[in-house]
Amino acid sequence: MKMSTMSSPLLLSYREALNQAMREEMRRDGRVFLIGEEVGYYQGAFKVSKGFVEEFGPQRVLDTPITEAGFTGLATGAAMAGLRPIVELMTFNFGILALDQIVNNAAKIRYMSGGQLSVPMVIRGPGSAAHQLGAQHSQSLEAWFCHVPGLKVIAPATPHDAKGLLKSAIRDENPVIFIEAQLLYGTKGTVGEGDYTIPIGKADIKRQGRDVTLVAYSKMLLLALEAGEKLAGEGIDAEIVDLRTLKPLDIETIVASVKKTGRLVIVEEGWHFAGLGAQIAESVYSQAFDYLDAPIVRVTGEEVPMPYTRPLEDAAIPDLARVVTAVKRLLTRG
Amino acid sequence: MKMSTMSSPLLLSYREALNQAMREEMRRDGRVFLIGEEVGYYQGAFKVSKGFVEEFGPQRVLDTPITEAGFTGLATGAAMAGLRPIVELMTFNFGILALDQIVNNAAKIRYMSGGQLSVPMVIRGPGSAAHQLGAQHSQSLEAWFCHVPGLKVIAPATPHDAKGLLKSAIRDENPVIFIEAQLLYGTKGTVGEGDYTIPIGKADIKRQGRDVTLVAYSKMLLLALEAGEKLAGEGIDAEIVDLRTLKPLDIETIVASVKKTGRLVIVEEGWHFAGLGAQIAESVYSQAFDYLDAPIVRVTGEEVPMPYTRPLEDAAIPDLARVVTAVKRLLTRG
Amino acid sequence: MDRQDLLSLYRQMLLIRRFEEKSAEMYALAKIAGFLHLYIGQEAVAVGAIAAIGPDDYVISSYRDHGHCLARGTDPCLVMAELFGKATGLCKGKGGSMHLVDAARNFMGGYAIVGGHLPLATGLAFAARYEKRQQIVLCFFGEGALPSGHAHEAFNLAALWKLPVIFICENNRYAMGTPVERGVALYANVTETARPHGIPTERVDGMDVLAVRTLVCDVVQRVRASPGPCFIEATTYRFMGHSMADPAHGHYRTKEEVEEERKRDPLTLLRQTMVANHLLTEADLKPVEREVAELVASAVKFADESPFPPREALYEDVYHE
Amino acid sequence: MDRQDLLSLYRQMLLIRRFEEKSAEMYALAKIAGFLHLYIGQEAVAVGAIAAIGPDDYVISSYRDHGHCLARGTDPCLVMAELFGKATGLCKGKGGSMHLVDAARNFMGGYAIVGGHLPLATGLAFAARYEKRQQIVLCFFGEGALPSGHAHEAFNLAALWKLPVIFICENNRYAMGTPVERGVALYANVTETARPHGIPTERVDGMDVLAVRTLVCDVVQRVRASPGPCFIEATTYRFMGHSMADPAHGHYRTKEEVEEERKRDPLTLLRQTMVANHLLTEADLKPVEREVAELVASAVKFADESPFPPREALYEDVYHE
Ligand SMILES: Cc1ncc(C[n+]2csc(CCOP(=O)(O)OP(=O)(O)O)c2C)c(N)n1
Ligand SMILES: Cc1ncc(C[n+]2csc(CCOP(=O)(O)OP(=O)(O)O)c2C)c(N)n1
Ligand SMILES: [Mg+2]
Ligand SMILES: [Mg+2]
Repeated sequence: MKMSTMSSPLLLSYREALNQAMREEMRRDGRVFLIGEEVGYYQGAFKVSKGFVEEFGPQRVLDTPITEAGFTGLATGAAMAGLRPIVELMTFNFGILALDQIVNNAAKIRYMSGGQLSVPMVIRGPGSAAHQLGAQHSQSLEAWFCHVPGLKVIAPATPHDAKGLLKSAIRDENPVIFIEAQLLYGTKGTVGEGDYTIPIGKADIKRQGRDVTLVAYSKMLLLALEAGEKLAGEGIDAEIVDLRTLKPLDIETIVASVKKTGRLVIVEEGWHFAGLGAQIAESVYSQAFDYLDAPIVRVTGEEVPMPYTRPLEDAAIPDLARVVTAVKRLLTRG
Repeated sequence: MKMSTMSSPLLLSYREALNQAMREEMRRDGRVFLIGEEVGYYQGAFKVSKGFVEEFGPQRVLDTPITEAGFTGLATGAAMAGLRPIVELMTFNFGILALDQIVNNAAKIRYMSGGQLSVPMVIRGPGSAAHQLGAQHSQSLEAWFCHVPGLKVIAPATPHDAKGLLKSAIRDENPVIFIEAQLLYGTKGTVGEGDYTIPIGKADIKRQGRDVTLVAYSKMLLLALEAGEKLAGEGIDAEIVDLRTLKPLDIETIVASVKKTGRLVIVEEGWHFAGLGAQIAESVYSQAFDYLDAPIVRVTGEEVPMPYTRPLEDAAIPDLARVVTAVKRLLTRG
Repeated sequence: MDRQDLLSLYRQMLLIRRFEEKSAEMYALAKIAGFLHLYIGQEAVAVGAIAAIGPDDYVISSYRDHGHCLARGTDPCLVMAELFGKATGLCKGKGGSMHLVDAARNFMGGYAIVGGHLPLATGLAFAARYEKRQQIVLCFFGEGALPSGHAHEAFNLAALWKLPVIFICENNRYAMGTPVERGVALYANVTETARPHGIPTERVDGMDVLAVRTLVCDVVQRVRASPGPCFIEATTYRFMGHSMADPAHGHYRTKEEVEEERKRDPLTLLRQTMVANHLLTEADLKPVEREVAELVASAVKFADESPFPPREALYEDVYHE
Repeated sequence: MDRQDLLSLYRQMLLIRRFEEKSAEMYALAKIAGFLHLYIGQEAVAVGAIAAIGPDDYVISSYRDHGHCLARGTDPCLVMAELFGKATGLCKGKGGSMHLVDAARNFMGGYAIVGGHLPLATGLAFAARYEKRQQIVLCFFGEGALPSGHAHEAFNLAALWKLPVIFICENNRYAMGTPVERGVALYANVTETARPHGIPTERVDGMDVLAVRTLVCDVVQRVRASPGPCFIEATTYRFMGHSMADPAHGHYRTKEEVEEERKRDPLTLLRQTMVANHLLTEADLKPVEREVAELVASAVKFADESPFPPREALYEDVYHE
């Protein structure tokens, strides 16, 4: 895994990786189409679908009115009838408006129909906070989606994983929630060549270590990696597990790491109470209770609607200092 | 706490207790009004508002069209302007349609306005499964609401608690999610006389015990109590904590109990993954790690959309046998 | 008018009627549970409309879906077994009354969130057009869904993208206990609800199966010729309570009103038409009655004798592996 | 026509214009961040409409809310401080550009979920009626919100319950990069969107502040006399990009189009009217320009010199204790 802001033929931005994944899949399978606000002529609110309407035409790249329930439901119906929609939510904040379609229709139709129908669909877009977008536009709602049987949830952190997982998601026969991040779109990394996929449900150890395990995903993985470097400088050897898929959770990989290190810190941007980290912690406790040298520590977003002003926003989101301090405090306790 | 199906002047059903609470508060404060589908002339889909339109008139008891987002938003606006709405959701399944209004408006307006506006509002109705209502009508979504700062979440199990907590909720200056259960409406219990309230945020020990702590809420509390009796017959002395309020969680009471018993079983009807029990467990682990003799056990709903057919539905929801077995297994481990 | 043709419409309506009467009995015997919303009184809408489409077309409905499913030709045995929650049911007992699905017949399901299936209907239509198939979609729902956001978002998308979907609003004048005039602002003409989105609208007597079929045939032709949605209001009435949990009249309407409406029973109306046109005598209907009764009896027998699903079935069908 | 009166309207529009031009500068200097949606070009709508109501009436808006807030009379210093994220800001720096609230002036907020505040508007109107207060509600939103479910659910409730809310649709022809004809099925006459709910509709040239005020005055009178909603389409145009993140023209419209529309700048139009009616010369406007410039400069100074909120403020205002 490499991160860089340099431009080179081997490096792609997260945005470009997503663009490639969708483009390759749309070339490969005529049933795949992209639908959402501004995905066509505007090239996507965050330019993820740059060039798509030009290549695939407006029949396969559909700009919608501002009706998230309507077009997510439309895509669900289209999937039931054999197509393979990719729904772009301009941000996952607006996914709340489509939640009934996602949870009551997309996630349940297969079960309710006794397996007759299925919904091969990807719902993707940025989650989490960017900078100073305010309370209604800065939410990390993955815990909600993770709670729902019938859905899979993915939140990759690197361009390589983003491409490989998006391709897997598009080929999956189930509704997949694919959470990106505004602040990741511009980050760069080496991306595997050509047509590769990454299996859904497999975490990835992004850094090997012996002293403590850090679990993170999406944007917070970059923070964890930074913390890993910093800690290394102070003689602390952290192992960093990038979840990549949140549901189904790769608990085996986490537990194996914790059995090795005896200590776990979970970094997540969302609100603490009933956040995804609670589940990760509970699963680890129940499967590796006797291996833990100390209670698991969660570094999470603060439990407030996101404030607009930068100093408070910064205070509301996990940062390097908090992660590093949490790790050190944990190590001195055990 | 007494449960009985006998009729006596001292006993009220859960339904009657709710009815009394709302009635007394509406008499007490002219700003309180009730709004929802069929709450007026139909007397409520589950007859909770029996007699209301007759006593308070259609200006204060409003039957709405089937537009949950619309009328929940209307109530939120009315609360911002000084009224104190009670929104009845016919069931919390339909709350998904109002979720944007609840989460983005009701829960955030106070914060976003820097404290200028507030939303004194109760959103109430039945959550969880009844019998064979199928996947779209049988969901326990409290974990979602509990995740959101700005909301309080209550889920009482007994008529006495239902009345006292509903009154507190109506008098609270914040948006309160108040989760009832179809299968509780007919259950009876002794209800305190006259105008009493029960504080939000305080759990209640419904059974004292030494060997193991059971935490439950709403419908599952009755199951836990049943299990407590059964276990007592086998010489196991369970302490049963009824959460009553889910957010803010009374972690002190739970932790105090666990410190005494050393063992915890959490019973919840919702889906396991990212359910509320995960948070409860994580909080207990982090605050009472050294007191736990064994990992916490969660007895939860199975991770499937709710099947219609009774044998599968029964299998999907925690029952007495599962709770008792879980406790016994936990006790033999430690 | 063709005798066989009319008899076949009659037979379908009768099948729905008898099937549901039997379901109500089975509900009383606790063989069926949960919510059971009967379609009795509204049979002419499903039968007339579905008679106007081909086997490739899609049908989608609300929770009041037995009529549409049976009119689509689904084996009553499988429907009854589903209501009984049996492993042999249409959806292996997992869906139940509100969620019948018969994918083989393009019956794409019943849905229990009011208004929630209208966006799905636009998606079926979208898929048909995307794949350049000639299919159209019939989407049934009650007038209670008209004010819902889902409905309007679906109407706008269908109109904007000229999707071949026919929205059939079964206006039975009540949404549970709420009369249409207390739920829909422009209740006197609910077709107006679709007008703002530029959708052509039609209105038909939903008690008259022939009128329904004729109108829907016309509309289907139009939609096939020049794709785009249409909105049809079928005025009708439910003779029973909202669901089995609800008394037949309730306090929201009078016994007299129900009795008055029962005079326009769609089965009676069709029978009168046939007799008036000398196509048959009341006696000729005996064999139909008998055949339908047998069919329903065999459905009950099949359902009753079928096994419940095994516990392992609980975890099947959550994901497509 | 009264000179002072017109000058006051002009002054308000100019204040919004200069305030926002300055905001754009401050955004470039990174004093302001996040999304910043400018109202430039649309000033006549807020100013004309809000001039037609009293201090007790309610105003509510979308994320493009600076104009409505300033037209309501909120101190520009507090608004600028909010944009800067300062503790002295209108909402203590917690709301930001999209969430201005001035409860003392019954300015009930800007909201960032498209369509999401329309139900709130019905609630404000409901409360007014419930308390038998004479207040009415002005609810501003863009034409992009028209197809949304929220809007239709709100329209139906307002019409059904005859709530005193005036929905003012600012049709600036684009929702981000989507021209109205690709978002709203009946784009040629978007007032139709409210018609189906039985809401009376009006249309006005949203570049003409006098026309807006006259119409809204009429409508307000009507609504006070006989409560019930009204829907007004104000045709207008935004001269800048959708937000500061968006270039002024974008690919979705041409530079020529923008220039053409700029000829109908609401400030120019009012100035021309005043000059044509010999109420003043261009020179008379100098003092107004100066006064407004000073006001805006002092707002920037105030904002700049104010402190950021302390860390403890993070946990305040989550709950009302
Ligand atoms: C979103 C939502 N809200 C509430 C309900 C509860 N509910 C079920 S049916 C119904 C009435 C629907 O009436 P209508 O659409 O006219 O259909 P009908 O029952 O008359 O066929 C209501 C309120 C629901 N299923 N979904
Ligand atoms: C529900 C929702 N979906 C998408 C967005 C992203 N978004 C913000 S503004 C906007 C366009 C709105 O256009 P319009 O309503 O015409 O208002 P204008 O910006 O022209 O004033 C969009 C799509 C949002 N804020 N809310
Ligand atoms: Mg109806
Ligand atoms: Mg616009």
